[in-house]
Amino acid sequence: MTYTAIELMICAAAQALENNKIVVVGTGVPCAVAMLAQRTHAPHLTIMFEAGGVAPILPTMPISVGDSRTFHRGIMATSMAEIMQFCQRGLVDYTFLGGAQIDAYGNLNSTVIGDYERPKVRLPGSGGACDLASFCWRTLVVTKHDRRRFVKKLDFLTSPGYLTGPGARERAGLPADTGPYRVITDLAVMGYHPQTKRMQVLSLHPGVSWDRVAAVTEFELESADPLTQTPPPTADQLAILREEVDPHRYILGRALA
Amino acid sequence: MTYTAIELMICAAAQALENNKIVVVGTGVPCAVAMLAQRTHAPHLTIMFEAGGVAPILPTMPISVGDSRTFHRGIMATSMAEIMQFCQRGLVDYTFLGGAQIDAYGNLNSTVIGDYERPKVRLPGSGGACDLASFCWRTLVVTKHDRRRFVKKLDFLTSPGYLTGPGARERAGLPADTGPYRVITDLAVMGYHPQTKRMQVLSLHPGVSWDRVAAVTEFELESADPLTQTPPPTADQLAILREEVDPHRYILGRALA
Amino acid sequence: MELATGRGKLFANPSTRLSRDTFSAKSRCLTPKVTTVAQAVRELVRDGDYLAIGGFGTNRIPTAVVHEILRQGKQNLSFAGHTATHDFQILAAGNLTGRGRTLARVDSAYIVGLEARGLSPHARRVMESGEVAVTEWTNYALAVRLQAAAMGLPFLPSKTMLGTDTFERSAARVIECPFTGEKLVALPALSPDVAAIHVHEADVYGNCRIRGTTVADGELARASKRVIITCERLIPHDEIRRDPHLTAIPFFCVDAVCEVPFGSYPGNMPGEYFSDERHLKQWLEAERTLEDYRSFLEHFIFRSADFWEYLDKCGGAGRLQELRQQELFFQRPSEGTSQQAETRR
Amino acid sequence: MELATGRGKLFANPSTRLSRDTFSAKSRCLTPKVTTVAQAVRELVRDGDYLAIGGFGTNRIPTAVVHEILRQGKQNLSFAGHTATHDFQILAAGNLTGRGRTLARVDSAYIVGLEARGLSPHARRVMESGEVAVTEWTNYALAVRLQAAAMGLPFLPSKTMLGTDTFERSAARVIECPFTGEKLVALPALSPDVAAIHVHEADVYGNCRIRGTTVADGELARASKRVIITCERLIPHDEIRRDPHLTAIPFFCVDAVCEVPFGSYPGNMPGEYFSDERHLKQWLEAERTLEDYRSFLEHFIFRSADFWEYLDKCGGAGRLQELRQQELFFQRPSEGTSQQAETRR
Repeated sequence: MTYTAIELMICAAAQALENNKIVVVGTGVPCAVAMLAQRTHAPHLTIMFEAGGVAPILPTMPISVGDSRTFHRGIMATSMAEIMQFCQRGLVDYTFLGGAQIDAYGNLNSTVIGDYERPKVRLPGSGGACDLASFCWRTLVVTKHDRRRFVKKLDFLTSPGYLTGPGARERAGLPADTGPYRVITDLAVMGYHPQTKRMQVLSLHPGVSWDRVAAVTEFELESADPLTQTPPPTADQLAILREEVDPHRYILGRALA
Repeated sequence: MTYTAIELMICAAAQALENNKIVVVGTGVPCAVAMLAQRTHAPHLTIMFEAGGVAPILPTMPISVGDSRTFHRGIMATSMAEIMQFCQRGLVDYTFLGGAQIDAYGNLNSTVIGDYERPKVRLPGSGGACDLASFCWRTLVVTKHDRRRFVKKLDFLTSPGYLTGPGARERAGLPADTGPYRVITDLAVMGYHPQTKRMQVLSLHPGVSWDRVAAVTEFELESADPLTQTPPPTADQLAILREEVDPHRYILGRALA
Repeated sequence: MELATGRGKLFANPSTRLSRDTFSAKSRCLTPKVTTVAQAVRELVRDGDYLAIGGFGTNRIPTAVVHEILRQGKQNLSFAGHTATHDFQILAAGNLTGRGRTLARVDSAYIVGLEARGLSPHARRVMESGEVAVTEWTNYALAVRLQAAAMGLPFLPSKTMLGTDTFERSAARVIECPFTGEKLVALPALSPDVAAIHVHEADVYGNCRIRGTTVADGELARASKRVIITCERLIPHDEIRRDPHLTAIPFFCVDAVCEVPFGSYPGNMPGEYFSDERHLKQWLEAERTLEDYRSFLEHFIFRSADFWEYLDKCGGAGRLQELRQQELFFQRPSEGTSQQAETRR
Repeated sequence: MELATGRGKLFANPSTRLSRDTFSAKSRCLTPKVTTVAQAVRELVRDGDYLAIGGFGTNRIPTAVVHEILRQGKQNLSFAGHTATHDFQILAAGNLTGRGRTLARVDSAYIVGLEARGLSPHARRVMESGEVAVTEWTNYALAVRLQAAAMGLPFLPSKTMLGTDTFERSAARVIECPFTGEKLVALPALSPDVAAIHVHEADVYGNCRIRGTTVADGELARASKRVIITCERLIPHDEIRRDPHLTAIPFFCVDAVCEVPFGSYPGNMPGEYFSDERHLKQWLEAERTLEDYRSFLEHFIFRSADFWEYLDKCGGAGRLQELRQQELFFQRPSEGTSQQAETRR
């Protein structure tokens, strides 16, 4: 069965989510990931949106993390502070974040490209990203793999990954045992080395070579041992994704950003 | 027109409340005071109860500051923290407190009689009293006047009056310009000297002599200049009090505590 | 300048490391949690636990759970006494009555009193005996301590207790605002081991609705490591999803759900039934002598199999209907001392 | 060890002395406050004010007030940019378009973007021009700053921003917990001079109900010195008193009440109408060149007498009914880029 890069990414990311856990998602791909997980191996995965929506039954993809879909037939519609406080006290397992830049320790930039005082591009800033990256147990990133994005040094550290390496989060005062967990791109699935806390490739997508990944990554990537191949989406996953999760192809139909 | 001591106290206390203000009250006499004020000169006095009731239309006297009367047809039923935070940020003008002991600076004891470690009587403690005495602009006390209660030295300082005197509240970190305002007893109406912050008699009730008040007060009472007589309740006040505020004589019918 | 520190004992560890690990391990599964009060107390309340009770003393309290804690003879509890009136009165019956020591440590904001109804003679005996350690707080201070735990923080600041003996006997600390230099009282987070809360409606998963004031129960449900819900009525899960902005407590905070109609009796339940002032008066009177009180407790608590039997002994369905009509038509509470002293908590 | 301090500027004084004096002087009178948006903005929004806008960027926003601020040419504002998307986009139109400088200082958590719809070209121009001072925060940090002011405190602690450049460019400070020694970020209270919030229902006194998520509007209404409410519908005061536990904002927080049906347009209003993605796309496209944008603004904002005229220009009642049906029947949003990038804020 053929599939697109975005379909593979969504299926691979869904696999990383366990059942009976809580995930805070945004709109777009992460939302599709969580919906797919719910419809396959994780029926009791609870979805939250940072504007206050808890455990909605999503009738269609939200356009904004604050729109009315995000609490449609939910079990609670509350405040942003409440959602963040669920996270701050350790009740939320996963979150999905993005950014214009990511470094080897999973730190993210969504604030400026160029110098902060005279930016080349002013980006939105943290929004809730820095909060979620600080509080949730595991942070996932689903993004296109390119050299502008996977950089040696961020122009601005908006949201904390492992900061400067092992123990740095804890030294900074962030909750222990939290941090980056997976990066899923159009080329590979990456995790973080348990000791060095640097990004490492766990599996290459079918047909992707190590060199190709290394070529679009500015920093030195480590490799897990053994390095495996990402399992392709199953027919079931694809059917659910295409027919139930995103029948209008809002996400599946668009170019990779 | 004849009236009882408790009726005079309620009417005198009601006179101390201005219109368009907010008061946090408990059950019993303070509640009757606020209801009478609403029905006479202060129709837009807003009543709050510390358990979360805001601006109820009281169908009858509440028995508990948390019972369902306290938010009957109110404009909001919320939490205790929310009520206290209205107070902490300066939105609440008055509160009524009581206690087993009060001193010349209006400090109150509702925690223990005797030594704290081996108390003669264990009393309830602060409840919300210390909070309200700390946050509200003006604290009023309506109580029976006796020597056991009006003491030189408290066994325990539960709720702050002017503490040790001028500037002491501010030095302790309490909000500026807050503090004790009036004490209304069966003998007199007292306020506090603007400089010394000590309790001073503003008016003696009809037929009450200075010596009689001094005899049941352990500390030295100051006298306002001029010292006036408390105006007796008007026929209107008494009619409203007896027919509308407390027709069942829950409060009017009982012995002075 | 040295900043003041209260010299009271801290009965719960405010570290977020500990509480995050506990919350991390807590189930987030949308699974039915309906059980009996006896079973919930057996499994979720442990000797030595830090216990907190929802509601406001005689209003919206989980009476059945408190009775069951006595019946099962739970020992050596710490307790959060924020406007603890009838609930505290029941728990205090586990001390000095020949059944060991139910209460060992109390964070006190309001205890031993029943508001205008007067002081509980037995709770006084217990608290004056010296067998219970006490630390002083205020109602707001305890609400803020729960809020700190609910927020996942080790403390929150406030402006209460400054300059008082209440502070001196608390375990709070004075700090200075890093921006303005203002003095503030730092209140340590309080994450009870177990809380019991009575609500109007819950679904089988523990999604709860409360009508009227919430007192400190929003914070309590979020701060506590284990939560027992009793509810007037179970409602369909779909009803929760119909109006998600009415949910006061979400399922993932809750460990057990028990349907206990009239569960706040002899307390008031807003919109449902008024407090039974006659029974509360009878209770206060029975406490005068230890001997009378022990027979009273034997009859009403220990020789009742469950809460239904207690309700029957208190007058059963007929009495409950009277209280229901008092609540809904605002009749005069039948008998009872009700309003005796204006002294407010 | 030296504790870190952000080097961003603080645009609002967190002192509780100041805010208590302001709240002390605020009217607590239960008096009708119904007025027009033009009048409310004229009287309550002042040049140089610190302004905050309720809702969530394109959801439950008080669009009419933001338009009117532009039309009246208010200058030199500070702004709380917590998930400020379309609201920020409108305000940014008061800079670099020949009408002075509406925005002077921004506390930024999320600005210049419209979530998945992309970045606002003009907001970028404004923020890259250097004419607006910026301090960085996060969505939660701004919610907590409002909460601190709502609580009457000069600061609240949190665990966000630690170790980041976001902290470095904020005006927060690292402190240590006095109980556990944990590092925390102290967030200074934010009490805006004026806030505008759109709600579902309000009575003439300003008692408000919100359906669905409240975002940070509970805190915002309580933190702000002056509050303008726009509502979909005025409702009778009696209706508020029928269900007091549904009130989200009480009257004594509110200074003006304006009935503005479809007031969140082109944003979404839960249970009422969906966002107009077509118009939002048109807006983003018009921003590409300054010249186009000025004509666009002339047409839609400056040459509209009021919000009704704007709605008419956007398709009037027919278009609004389409959006209503999209909201209620979950049809596919008509046209619009809608969902372009998964990057989350």
